[in-house]
Amino acid sequence: MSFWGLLASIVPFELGQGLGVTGRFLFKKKATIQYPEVKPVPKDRFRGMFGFSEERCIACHACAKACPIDIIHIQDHFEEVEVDGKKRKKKVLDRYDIDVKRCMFCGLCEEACPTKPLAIWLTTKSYEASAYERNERLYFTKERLQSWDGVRPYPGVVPPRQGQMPDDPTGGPAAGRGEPK
Amino acid sequence: MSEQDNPSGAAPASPQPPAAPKPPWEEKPVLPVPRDAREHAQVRELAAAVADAVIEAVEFAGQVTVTVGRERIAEIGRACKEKLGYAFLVDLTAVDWQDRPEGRFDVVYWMHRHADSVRLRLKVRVGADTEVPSVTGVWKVADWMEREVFDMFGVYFAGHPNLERILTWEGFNGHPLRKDFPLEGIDTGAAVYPDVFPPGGGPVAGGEGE
Amino acid sequence: MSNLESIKPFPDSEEMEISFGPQHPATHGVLRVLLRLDGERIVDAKPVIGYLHRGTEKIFERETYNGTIPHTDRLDYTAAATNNQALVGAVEKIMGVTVPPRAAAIRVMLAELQRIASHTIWLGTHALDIGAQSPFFYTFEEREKILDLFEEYCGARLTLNSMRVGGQPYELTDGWVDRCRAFVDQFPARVAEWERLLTANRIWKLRTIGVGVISAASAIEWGLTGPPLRGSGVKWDVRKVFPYDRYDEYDFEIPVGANGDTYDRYLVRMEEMRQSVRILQQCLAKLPDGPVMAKVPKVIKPPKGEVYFSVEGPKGELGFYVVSDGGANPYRLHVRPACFINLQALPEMVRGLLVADLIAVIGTLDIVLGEIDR
Amino acid sequence: MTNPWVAFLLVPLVKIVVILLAVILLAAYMSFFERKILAYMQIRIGPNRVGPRGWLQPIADAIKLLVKEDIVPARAEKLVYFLGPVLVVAPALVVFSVIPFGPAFKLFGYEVAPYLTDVNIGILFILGVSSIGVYGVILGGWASNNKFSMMGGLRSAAQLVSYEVPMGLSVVTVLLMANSLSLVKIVEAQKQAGVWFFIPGIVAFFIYFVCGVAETNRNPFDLPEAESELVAGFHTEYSGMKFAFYFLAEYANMVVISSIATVLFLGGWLPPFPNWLAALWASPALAWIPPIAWFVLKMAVFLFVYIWFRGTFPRYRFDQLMDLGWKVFIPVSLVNLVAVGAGVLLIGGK
Repeated sequence: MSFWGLLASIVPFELGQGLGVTGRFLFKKKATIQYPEVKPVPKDRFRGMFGFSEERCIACHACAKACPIDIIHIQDHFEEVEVDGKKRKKKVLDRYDIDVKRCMFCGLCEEACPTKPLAIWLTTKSYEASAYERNERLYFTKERLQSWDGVRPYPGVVPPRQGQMPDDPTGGPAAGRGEPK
Repeated sequence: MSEQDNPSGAAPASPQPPAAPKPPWEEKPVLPVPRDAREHAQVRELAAAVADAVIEAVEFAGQVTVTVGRERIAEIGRACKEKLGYAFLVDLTAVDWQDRPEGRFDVVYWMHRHADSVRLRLKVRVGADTEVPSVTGVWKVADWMEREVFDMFGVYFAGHPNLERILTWEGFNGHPLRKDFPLEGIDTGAAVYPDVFPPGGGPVAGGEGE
Repeated sequence: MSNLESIKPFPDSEEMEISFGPQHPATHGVLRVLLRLDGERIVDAKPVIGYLHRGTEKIFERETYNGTIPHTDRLDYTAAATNNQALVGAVEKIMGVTVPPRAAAIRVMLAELQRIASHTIWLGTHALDIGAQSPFFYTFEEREKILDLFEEYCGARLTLNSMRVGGQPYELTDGWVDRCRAFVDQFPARVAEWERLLTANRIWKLRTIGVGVISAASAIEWGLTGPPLRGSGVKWDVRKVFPYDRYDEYDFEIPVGANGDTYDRYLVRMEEMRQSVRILQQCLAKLPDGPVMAKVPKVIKPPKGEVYFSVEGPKGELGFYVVSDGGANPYRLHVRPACFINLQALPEMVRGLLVADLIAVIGTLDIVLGEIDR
Repeated sequence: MTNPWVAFLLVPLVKIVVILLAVILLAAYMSFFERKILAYMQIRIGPNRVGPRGWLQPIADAIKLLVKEDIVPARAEKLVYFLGPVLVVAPALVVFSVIPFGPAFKLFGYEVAPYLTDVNIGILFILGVSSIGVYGVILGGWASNNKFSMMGGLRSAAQLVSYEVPMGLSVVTVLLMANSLSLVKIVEAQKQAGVWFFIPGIVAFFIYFVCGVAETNRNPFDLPEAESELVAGFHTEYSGMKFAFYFLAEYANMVVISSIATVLFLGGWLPPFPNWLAALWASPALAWIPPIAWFVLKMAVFLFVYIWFRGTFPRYRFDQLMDLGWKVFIPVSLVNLVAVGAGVLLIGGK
């Protein structure tokens, strides 16, 4: 063993090196985000609280079918409506409920939605929907989905009923997907 | 996707389109078809090592599956490991074919040989109340895998040193991955703490949690 | 419980039994190890698992193939991207789908970022277990940057749901490549920083060298994969052996250890992070153009058959065994969990060591209970 | 000193109250500074919600601990379980009675020394009393009826016993140089020598400090309460007030070790190079600095190093800790003792 090797094995230089690393970090910029005052900025594709638009929804149940855990409950009935003087049958939503407390925010419902622009979207950037009582407060009927009662929208976002559109930042959830045969 | 394809004895029919071929991702997917693999190099090797081992051999998507006799699986496993060099048991699991006449379960062994990086799947058919010889004596890694299969399917492994439930608890009533096990679960409260919960009490599947 | 009885010491011995976990700060979740101790020396150890069992494989059987992907996120929740990759790879294999090169490159990038993220968690918690607090925060700072990249790509940070059968659901966002490159460029310096804290540190060496030794032969016998296998000197990596997603086009090394101890596994993982950076640099340099989704039917109905497909996850070989009966739901979808099988070797590795070493070995196996218990 | 009542009752009583309060406050704020400094080393901010910039955090913590439910495990040994924290915290506080924070000064015509008493066997008193604390740890660990606590207690016992020896030996080297057991005299000896004892006794200083870290069960020697191994070691089962006592004792012990290190090796309340730079320290620009400020400053350096260690190092394993104590520190400190003794003979004999 060389002299320096021997010396290094006796005198703990490498411990001093470690102390140097932590010592330098003492003066580095801190990474903490002071949450309630400073809110982390979600990215454009961030999957947050649901936005839902009853006008756009065609009650096709695609989202309910796509949902891996079956938390979207839809009921509808047909109604006769007059469009351009013709009588047409139209599906009308009776019930569109999302059991948000079990939602895992996978976004498959959004991907399945065939309307353009989307009738259900998660790119609302809003993530503050915590509640003290999960069974009621985290069960969203179609009215609550649009009024966002109990959800604090992300700054700059307004509840769907007031006209917040899905930004469609992904170029549509299935951008680049080949047309199915 | 032909990554785990074995150097196959029977040349895979790769459809080579003629001029100006479209890339494969713009074509419709080419569904793999099962093919008899008795003449596959790996199967022949196995047949040479153990007499009358192969009951059925299928190649599908480049992976060879050999069905062997239930009673002989430990012997065949040992031969595979010692004579053929399949030292690494990658996976051991089971499949429940609920109403199949020739035995309800498939127990599936998936072996790897380091020398030339090929894999071979062994399969045995097991009835609901027959035992499978354990391969823990051949590959140590099979211990927990067999326990898991026992726990999830109720397949018994004869000669396993410690055949207990592993993912569910002792006293759990049922084998969750059997097809007749209800998806929503069963009432299990009483089985865990019989002195605390009366039979039928305890957490109830699908309950409101109140 | 019969578990307890089988480990009860003899009435006249000095040995004591101790239930280590499931609520213990260092068992990485809800692992429980029944220990038989002679003083602080471990006579026998018996892992008891299943506290996080959610019946994932049963749930898989009722999902469509794309619907299983969010569930795979929750297996090894520190490595969602590689879980996704393994599942979609298995389904693509049984469907005969070829993924477009751009999608494959994006998958490789996500998987390598995920490998780095998983290894940073491992380093932080492993060091924390051995008593060094600060690396935990340093590594998490880097991990957050990776999660930011994930969030930008697929909208989630942890449970990504980032791949689909046939390709990728999304195109990369504008500037993602630049941000990824910025991360990749600064990352090796950070690894060097962590190494300055630990690699030469005499306490770290004392705690890890010669601890939890497992020989190459018995590592194979116990079915170890991933860094625990490579730490024992077996040069084996699914990315090289069965290259998927065009891994054979990238130039990278498989680091291996020599002694199969905790220190070697530490070095292997540190080097793996650098190699991942290398792969990422190559990806970013030659990112192919083209579609990100192959032509696949909307309802995925694989033919009747069975297929096993595995990827090199951060923890080891993560495989999916798909059995299809021709329907839209998998008939059986079995996970070959790397952690589950790696953990099995724990008693072998800790017998005769001290309680403190048990912590080091649990840390070095890098287990995630979500994957073990499924 | 006309009135004996004042001299023997009032002044000590006031001093006791002041020192006790100061120590408790110091310990509480030590925890605050520790959290803050550790946080800053770990790119975090640390406690900053209670009071301005978190300065009231220790107070809030103390109130929380005092009003928290005091849980006694069902099968714990009640009396001993109660005794454990008392046995830990009492010696830790008693030790402060002999630590000289500064030289005597005049206050309202009285000669006041900023220490309770100057015992002529001060250093022996400290070593003796502070080792009582280990009983509290062992008994607390045993009485909790928890295997993790028990192991923590046992580890602590072995650790304290083994590290007391090299620590004592390194203290002896200072005694050789100072020719006194009184802490005040030791400081004065350093003034006479014109050099702090850590320069001639660099090895002893290093051993003393490392052993001090081990004695106070701090990282990298925090095995008795190693979180990742023994959950929380001997105080796993303690809560509320009793836990607060263990907590207080740990920080008080850190202060003790740091102040003794200051007294023995860094010249106590003396400014740097007290003789060589005497003119500088007496100059009007710097003369206002009270001696106690130097003391606190030096102590703070030690306390900072404590925290720095905690932020940096992994933890030793138990057998390695014992190896280090018995196979490294004891032989080295013995050799060092002989060497320093010879040096004192040679230089002093001139």
